[in-house]
Amino acid sequence: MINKRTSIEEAIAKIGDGAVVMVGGFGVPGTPFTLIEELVRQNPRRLTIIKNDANEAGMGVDHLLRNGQVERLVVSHIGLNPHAIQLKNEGRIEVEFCPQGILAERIRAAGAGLAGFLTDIAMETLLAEGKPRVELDGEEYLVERALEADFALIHAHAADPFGNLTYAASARNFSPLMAMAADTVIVEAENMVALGGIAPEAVHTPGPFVDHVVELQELSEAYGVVRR
Amino acid sequence: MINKRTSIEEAIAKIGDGAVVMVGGFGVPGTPFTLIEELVRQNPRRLTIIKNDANEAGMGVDHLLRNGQVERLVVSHIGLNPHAIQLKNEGRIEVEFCPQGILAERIRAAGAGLAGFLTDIAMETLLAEGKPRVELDGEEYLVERALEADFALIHAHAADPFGNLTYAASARNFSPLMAMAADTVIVEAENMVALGGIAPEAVHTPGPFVDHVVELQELSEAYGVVRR
Amino acid sequence: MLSGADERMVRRAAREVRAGMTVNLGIGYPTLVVDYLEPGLPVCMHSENGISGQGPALPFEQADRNLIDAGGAYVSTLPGTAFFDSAVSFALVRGGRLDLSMLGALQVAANGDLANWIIPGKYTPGVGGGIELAQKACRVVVLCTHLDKRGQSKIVAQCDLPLTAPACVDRVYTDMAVIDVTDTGMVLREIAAGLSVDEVIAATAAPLLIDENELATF
Amino acid sequence: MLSGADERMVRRAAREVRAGMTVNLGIGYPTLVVDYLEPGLPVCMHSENGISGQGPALPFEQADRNLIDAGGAYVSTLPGTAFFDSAVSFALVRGGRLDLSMLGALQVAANGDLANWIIPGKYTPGVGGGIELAQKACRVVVLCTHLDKRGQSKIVAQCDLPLTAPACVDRVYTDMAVIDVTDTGMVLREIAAGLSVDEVIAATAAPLLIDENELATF
Repeated sequence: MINKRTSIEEAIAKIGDGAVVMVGGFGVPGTPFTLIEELVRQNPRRLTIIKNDANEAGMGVDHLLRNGQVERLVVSHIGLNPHAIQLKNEGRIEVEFCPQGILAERIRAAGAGLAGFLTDIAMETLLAEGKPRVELDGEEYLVERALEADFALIHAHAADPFGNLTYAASARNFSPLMAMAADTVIVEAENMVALGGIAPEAVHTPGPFVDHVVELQELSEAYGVVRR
Repeated sequence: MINKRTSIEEAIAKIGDGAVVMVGGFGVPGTPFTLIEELVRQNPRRLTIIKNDANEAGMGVDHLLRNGQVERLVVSHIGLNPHAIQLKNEGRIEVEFCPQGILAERIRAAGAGLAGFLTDIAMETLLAEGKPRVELDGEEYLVERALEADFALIHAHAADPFGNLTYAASARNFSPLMAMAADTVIVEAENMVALGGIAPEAVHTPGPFVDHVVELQELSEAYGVVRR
Repeated sequence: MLSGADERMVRRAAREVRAGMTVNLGIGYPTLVVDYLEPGLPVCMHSENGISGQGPALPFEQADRNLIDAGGAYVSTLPGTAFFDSAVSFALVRGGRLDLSMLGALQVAANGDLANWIIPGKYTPGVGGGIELAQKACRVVVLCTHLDKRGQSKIVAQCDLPLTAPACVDRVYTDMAVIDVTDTGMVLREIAAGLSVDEVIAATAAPLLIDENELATF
Repeated sequence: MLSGADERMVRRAAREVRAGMTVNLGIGYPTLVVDYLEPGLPVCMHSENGISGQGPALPFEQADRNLIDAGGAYVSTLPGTAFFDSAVSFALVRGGRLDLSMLGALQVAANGDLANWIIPGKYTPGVGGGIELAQKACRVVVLCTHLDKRGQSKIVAQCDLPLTAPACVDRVYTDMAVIDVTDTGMVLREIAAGLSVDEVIAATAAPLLIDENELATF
């Protein structure tokens, strides 16, 4: 199995203007802060960011927002980031809200090579507006489209050089789904282990889904426990 | 977390005539031979069995076929069981074939509370006959329906009393999907461990999906390596 | 610190949780329910970011940076905890394995309609997992103050705020009352100690069915 | 034991597999390809029952009862093997992460249509994972004998057997020839040592484009 270790500069350099980028994480756990930092440094513009949330003001994807790199957010909520809410209200970014589980499922559908799925979730809400409906066996359903991306940025607890991954605790969240749904999957790994260092039964994301593995040299403060 | 340990007699007694029963396993690995044996003994009739395959002649679900308990099979293939092919050709059982990954995905869709999904798989084949089609963004797709069951019979490598499960090697296959998709999930476990005996990151099927855990007292020959 | 009335509401709502249930506690009052459960009650707490069997919250000093609940609080594991991804987490909810969902509310209507995620033009944070938790849990109960900050009833004949999910609420716990949503309308089951039925009726903008003989106090 | 011609076919087909690929080998001749790979070539073998990085087959005495490939052979792990469920396994296929699928065939048509799963009334075992492996792998190559048991060409102008997937085959390896499926039709690329072009043409029921100057032998 080939070695997918890549420098962070080289991996992130693949992301150009207008790219659609999935970013793992739910709050702090699972957010790939170091990859995001490099994305800010390399500064591609007009990005679409797909993530559960917009992190908190001054953290993670908020750096992309502050740097004016984001044109569109697809999220389940931005309630912890007043800055993102402000940008939305001022019309400076476009925000598409999805119910959280539907966001997860749309990402997974892309990863599974499906075009979409039928659900009754949110049918009688504002979020159903403009979505196609179909009837199946006498019931009406919304059609939710698969949501794919050019890139996924993923934080792993451990990775081997082939890209087999594990996630820690609640840092798993959207990452295994996004790692299936993007054309190019870039992983930052807290711990690099040798091939065979992850037991076959313990792998959370199998290597064939992963394109680039970047070893984290250190964890910045952003990864730490937040005092509230 | 409550204790879901149940005797095999009591667990299988819930399965009545006409039940729709999912059975884990791909070939021998993952097939719950002991639960099947008890299902033969208790002898409910007119069952629908959903499984990847029909095992081999004289093994696993073939005992249900021989005992005349099966009205309908939903499978991806029955190529290793000439007896099942014969029953089908004689019109004594009804067989619905699904592409293997579509079978997996239909089961998962039921487990995920979706009504169905859109795919182009098998669109131009015999297996598309009679399936609804919808157009989405200018492309035509098949609608594949979620496939749910009254019961799932699952073989686990290890289980704790709450029903957190792990699977061994390629014995995982359809089991985690079926464990999500049935109203009542009955597990046979090779190894019972205490609560906490499975690390939270290592759980393959979380306990909330499971209803009954039966401890296997011994492994019959059926579980062993087959000499070919 | 909870007021006495709020504390009684949360304590009363905690009796919803029974042995063997898988339960999701939403942000706000529902989160507090965990502190009022009978010790040792065998329940399984679900957090939609990917945890079943979630353990108690932890202070800063003991926190694991990778282990939060969906509200962002640092939490712990228990023997029997499992972690999974967000798709599995909501499969559990939509697939019918969540026995009880406790949610906050902006408005609850007489038919069980719930509005709790958006005030157009004012409060637009997105819905998170709220729609699925409201629409698909086997039982949905709401914990909220009976009146909003401007003294308007949150219990209404019809929601004028956009819905989270229609006809989803089974029961409402407020600081003033316990109200069931039934096929024939809202039924007042219990009132807070020290209140009169008339005071509850006056504070409620939905019709209430009342059988004074059955009415309990909490 | 493979005949000399079959062995050459399998050995030639093995050159399809290049460093870094994720590869699925179907039942029959494709399974044998693994024995002809360059030692140490960094490839990842996928088995649709839920394995990536599958290791070599094992004899009865060393077999793990829980570890088979999709063809039922007992196989082994390697450093870097991963196990997953059937939904993830086919997500990998349909999602575009399977670089190469090698399949057997009953018929391959000039436009790349593949028939390999059913002979109505005679052979009806079900399709297994064949449709997805044919329809969705990034590259699909077929390994089959050029003629069926009754001497009929498997390479046909149009399939008369029901299709597995339309226009999916990129290349065909037989005991007689290597044939590419192109937009303008089938192109004869290589012929087996000892055969004449006319013999291959005579054994083929589809039109073949041939540039004799480019034609290689294998």
